[in-house]
Amino acid sequence: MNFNQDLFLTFFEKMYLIRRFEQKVYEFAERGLVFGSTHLEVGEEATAVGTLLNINKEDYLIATHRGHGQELLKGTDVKNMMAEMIGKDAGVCGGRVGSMHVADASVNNLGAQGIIGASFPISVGVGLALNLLGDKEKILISFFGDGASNQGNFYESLNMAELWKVPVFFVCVNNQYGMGTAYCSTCNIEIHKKASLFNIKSDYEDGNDVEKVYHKSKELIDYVRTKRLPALLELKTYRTIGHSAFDKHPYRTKEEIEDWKKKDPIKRIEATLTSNGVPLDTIDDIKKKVEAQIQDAADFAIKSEYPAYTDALEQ
Amino acid sequence: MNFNQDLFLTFFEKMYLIRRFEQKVYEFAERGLVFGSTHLEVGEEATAVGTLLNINKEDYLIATHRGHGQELLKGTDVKNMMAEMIGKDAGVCGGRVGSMHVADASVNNLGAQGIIGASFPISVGVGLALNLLGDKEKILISFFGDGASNQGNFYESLNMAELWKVPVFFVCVNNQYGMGTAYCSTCNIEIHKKASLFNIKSDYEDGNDVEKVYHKSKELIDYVRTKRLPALLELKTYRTIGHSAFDKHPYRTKEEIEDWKKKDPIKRIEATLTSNGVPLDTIDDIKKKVEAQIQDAADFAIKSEYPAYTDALEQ
Amino acid sequence: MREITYSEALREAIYQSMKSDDKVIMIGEEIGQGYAGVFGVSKGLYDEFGPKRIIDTPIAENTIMGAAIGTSLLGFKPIVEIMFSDFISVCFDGVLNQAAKVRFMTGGQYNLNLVVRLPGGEGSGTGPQHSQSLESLFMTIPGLLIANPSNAYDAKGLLATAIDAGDPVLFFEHKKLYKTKADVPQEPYKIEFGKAKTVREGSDITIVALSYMVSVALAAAAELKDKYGIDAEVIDPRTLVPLDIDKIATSVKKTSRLAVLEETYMRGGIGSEIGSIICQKYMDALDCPINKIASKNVPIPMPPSLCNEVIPDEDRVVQEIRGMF
Amino acid sequence: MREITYSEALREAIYQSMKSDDKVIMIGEEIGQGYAGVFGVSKGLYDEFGPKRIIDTPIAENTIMGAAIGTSLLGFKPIVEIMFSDFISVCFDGVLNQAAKVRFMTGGQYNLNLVVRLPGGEGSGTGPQHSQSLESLFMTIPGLLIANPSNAYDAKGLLATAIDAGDPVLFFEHKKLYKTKADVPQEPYKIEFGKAKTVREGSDITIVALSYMVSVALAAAAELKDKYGIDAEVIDPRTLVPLDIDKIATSVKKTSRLAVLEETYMRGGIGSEIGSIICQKYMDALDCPINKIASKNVPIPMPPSLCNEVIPDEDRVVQEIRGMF
Ligand SMILES: Cc1ncc(C[n+]2csc(CCOP(=O)(O)OP(=O)(O)O)c2C)c(N)n1
Ligand SMILES: Cc1ncc(C[n+]2csc(CCOP(=O)(O)OP(=O)(O)O)c2C)c(N)n1
Ligand SMILES: [Mg+2]
Ligand SMILES: [Mg+2]
Repeated sequence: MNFNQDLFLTFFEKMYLIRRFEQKVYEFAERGLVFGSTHLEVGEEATAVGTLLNINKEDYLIATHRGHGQELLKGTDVKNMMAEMIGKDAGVCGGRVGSMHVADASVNNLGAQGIIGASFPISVGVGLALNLLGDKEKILISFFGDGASNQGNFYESLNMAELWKVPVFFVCVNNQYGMGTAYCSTCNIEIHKKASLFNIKSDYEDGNDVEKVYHKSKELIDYVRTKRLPALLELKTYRTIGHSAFDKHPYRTKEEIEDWKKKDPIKRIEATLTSNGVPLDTIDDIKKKVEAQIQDAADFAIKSEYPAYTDALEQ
Repeated sequence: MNFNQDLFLTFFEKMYLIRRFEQKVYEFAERGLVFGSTHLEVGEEATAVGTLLNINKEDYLIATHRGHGQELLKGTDVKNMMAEMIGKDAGVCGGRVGSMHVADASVNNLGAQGIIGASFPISVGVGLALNLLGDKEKILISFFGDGASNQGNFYESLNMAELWKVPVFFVCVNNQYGMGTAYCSTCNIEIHKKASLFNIKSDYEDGNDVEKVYHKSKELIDYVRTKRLPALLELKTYRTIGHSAFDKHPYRTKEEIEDWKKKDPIKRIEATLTSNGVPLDTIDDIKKKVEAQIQDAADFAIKSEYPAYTDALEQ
Repeated sequence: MREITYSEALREAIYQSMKSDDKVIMIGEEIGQGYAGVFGVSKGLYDEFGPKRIIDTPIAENTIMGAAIGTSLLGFKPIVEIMFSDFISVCFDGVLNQAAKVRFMTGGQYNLNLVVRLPGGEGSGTGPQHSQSLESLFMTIPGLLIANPSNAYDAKGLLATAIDAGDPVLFFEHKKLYKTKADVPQEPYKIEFGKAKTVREGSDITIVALSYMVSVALAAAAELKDKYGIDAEVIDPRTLVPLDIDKIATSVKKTSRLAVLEETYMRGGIGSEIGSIICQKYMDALDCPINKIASKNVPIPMPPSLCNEVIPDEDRVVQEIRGMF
Repeated sequence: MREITYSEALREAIYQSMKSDDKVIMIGEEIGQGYAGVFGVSKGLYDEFGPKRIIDTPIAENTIMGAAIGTSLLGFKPIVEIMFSDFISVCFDGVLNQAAKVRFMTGGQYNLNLVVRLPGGEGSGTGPQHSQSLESLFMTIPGLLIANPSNAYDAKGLLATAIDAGDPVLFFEHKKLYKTKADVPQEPYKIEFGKAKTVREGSDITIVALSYMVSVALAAAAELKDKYGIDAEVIDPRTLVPLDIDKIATSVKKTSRLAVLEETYMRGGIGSEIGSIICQKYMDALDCPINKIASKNVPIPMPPSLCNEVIPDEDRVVQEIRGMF
């Protein structure tokens, strides 16, 4: 295959952006600035980047509770994302809800649910709406985790997605764990096979190989977009950190974690870049650019005020 | 196959009992004695009889909202059943709840739910309890309708049934409609195939052929009982009457109904009996015996008092 | 003016809204091709508007609620029918954690037009899982509006308002009301939420009653007047959230006595809410303790012999209110 | 006596019940092998009792509730952990329509021993879907008991009682209490449901407070006494259902004033229930209107700047109560 340098540099930049964003959020969490819990996707960056680079601004997004990367890639401003993380006024949701629930109407991000499984029926509804509108272009990309696929709503919604023929691209970020529970201890069926039962086009891919994710999802997104039918892609990956910021993840072995760190999608893409002759300087420049972006966003977030209470919130 | 006259006479007697019971309930409904709605299983008698003749008294039952036959075959006294139908004190649940919710602890009937789909997780729980008790003999037979299989709980529970290896025999009375909605308009997958996805042993059978139902369910019940694993049997049948007593079922064609009336399981068994040389008198005697039973039960129910309110009900 | 039934009034509101606004759709079980609504509300609408706007679903309440939320996020105005209000429990998460919180959680970026029609109440013995009055359970959830029309006129006007209220509306209908008739104008009209109606003027006691209980209150009021000379004022809040506490207070100031009559369970009921507010803000106006008349804390039974004891009826209301004098 | 935490007290109650009764089991997400309970309550229990009694489930709340109901029907005494009380919405049907109604619907043939442990309340900014206090939503459902321990001692004794209460118990814990300590006897003991506790004696006003709000009430009471000479009596009902209204009434008769303090939403809250009963039955005892101090009708926000305005704190309580004199 031809090496498309621009594309690979974009892969790198976006994944690096997510990584640095997450690390900054972690740093904020350590400083006690993040209220509640935050779920970081360190190690999983290729899933958001590989899929969402194929998605248009007009398309809709439903992200997960571990969705910063998804939300950033959909186009939300890094500054407003960062401010939301620490509950500031300038946050994309006014700082009311924080890390778990980012919605951004300006980029058709419909919001993430903290209730595992709740996003499935809503996704079907969004797809239905696109059908009712007679839309022939827009689709919904709806992310979910391996753990979520055990909720009854998952299956019910797959049936409805097929029955109503909704243009929804379901993406399973299968990081193999739901909190401390290994997927294989909860279900004996691979997730993409669950979709096959309902005659939904489904496939799987190495979720740590951004190039493969990109091409496979491009294919499926084209299918959803043109055929106006649902599809599902399962991406096997791993979070190399804890479930939430302070989870020390004792439920996994050191070896397993180290093993997956070796498959780190960012390291991988960096290696691809250099082996294809991209100068280290180019890579460093990107890093610096991202770094500056993150630092700006962090400064912006810190400077922003906490939201003030108004009676208008009462309902 | 050898003609086992006793068995066939039992088939006949039990199916006839259900039929006459349902007709009496219908009559009571017309007389305004049945409060709320009642769901009769005229035309579906072979499903309850063929399965439950293989079930022991110590086994557990979870019936459906259309469950009179299931409940009678589990062993509940016809008199107390009938009294419950019209909300009398002597009813098996004290006349409090009527047709839809018959429970009878004396025969391990755990009660029927009026919420479609609610019985699935409870069934898994009952199976789990049998496992925890280390029981190697008892099983649960859990009935459900085609319509119920679209609830998310169905799939979720199938996964759990397999994961926890529960001794539950799921029986789908597929009468092809949920109220006015044809199953085929709600889902493109056959119900027994849904169970296969989860690696649950599953099969289907002509639900209007009591002999076939009997043998197929015997096989599956033996499997559940000895292997301590779940199984699912889908029985295709038809209610030749409305969904509830006063439903005129306009959503089905006359032809379709007439067609299925020809496949009436009771007519069929009567034909088998006579063609195997069973004298009409024998059949008539059974009819008379059942008739007397129903009449006794009806008289008993009518004579019984309506329940009186006591503060003890308040919780 | 024409007399039409509560069902017809609801249908007319839906019909007229659908005619004038193509974003209005209906979603539910048996609303289109099958039963056209178990209580007949959507009769004829499928023929008129077709499967794209009268959307039948499988037996899958989570799908219904999800379809409603999803379409609403994209600008539709779905009217959901939950066949019996008791089944809302199946998709309760959609109500509590999604629909009710969309406006707040998105910082106001999104908000939902979404009506959930909930046929409730004891009808004719449908028993504990098909007869509940669950208003009180939802009243405590911020972000939800609650309407409880007691007659055909209000049914039409409140539903028209609910359809584009801008926040989710739980629209409680009552089985015993569907066939009741009232004068209902043909032309579309809206009834503002949060405006109670004085359905009977009186000077001796204020009875606040909701939904079907309004008619029970009126019957009791007539008897109280005829037999005992007690002149009751009957107030129908029409919407539980927002609640027109001012109108209730004004009446109580006049009558000095308050009874709240409802079919919901006594504990944590509407009487507790209204009673406590009146006691908190207008205690001086009261000549005697408020009286909560509600269903006893028992699952709704099937047979009338029990229902009649559990659910307030005219006799109980008369007796309770006489006890306040 | 030993001081142990609320978490430890809960664990001890579970441990001791499991030791003495092999029908007691636990069911939930992350309670055994993974996290041993997100709030650590089941720590060590998996090692002690193994997978047959500490039963981990997938993320599938309906399964959890079904497993609980099913095993209970067969004589087990399941203790369910719903990771955050907010998630009970996912299996709400199991609570409302099955568990709560089993005893009634089967004519008393079956009844359930079933505890649903519900970590609730605002903790440290977990936001609208992980911070609710939902007691008021359940209080209105007949057939459910509700316990709300405010300290480690009550936590142990109430949980022991809940485990074989004979009816489903919703056991509301509070995130901010898990690490609080109290003197707790080692030996097993039970606290009877429906017995309120006077946690501070006083003569000027009765404050009824639940769960975490008991400590807020006590802090406010201290300040009221010190700074303003107002001597508050603080009563902790300990169980919301059954409710010890007599004890509250006795106190109100003494103090002539009542405030109810809770974290649940104001509308339809516990203050409405208690306030309305007191007004209904003991109005003459009141010198001034009752005061409901509760969370505002807003989804629970994430940042403290908003939470502090939504949820009552010591300052608000002091101010509100001063306003009653
Ligand atoms: C209904 C519900 N149950 C449980 C939880 C608690 N919870 C939060 S994240 C999570 C794990 C989800 O696993 P998965 O879907 O694989 O996503 P991941 O966290 O691995 O990205 C759980 C159980 C929840 N938020 N909602
Ligand atoms: C949760 C829920 N949704 C809807 C209903 C209304 N309802 C009662 S019976 C029924 C049809 C059930 O169909 P099926 O499972 O095929 O059983 P059948 O009636 O055909 O025996 C429906 C929709 C209900 N009782 N519960
Ligand atoms: Mg996962
Ligand atoms: Mg059916």
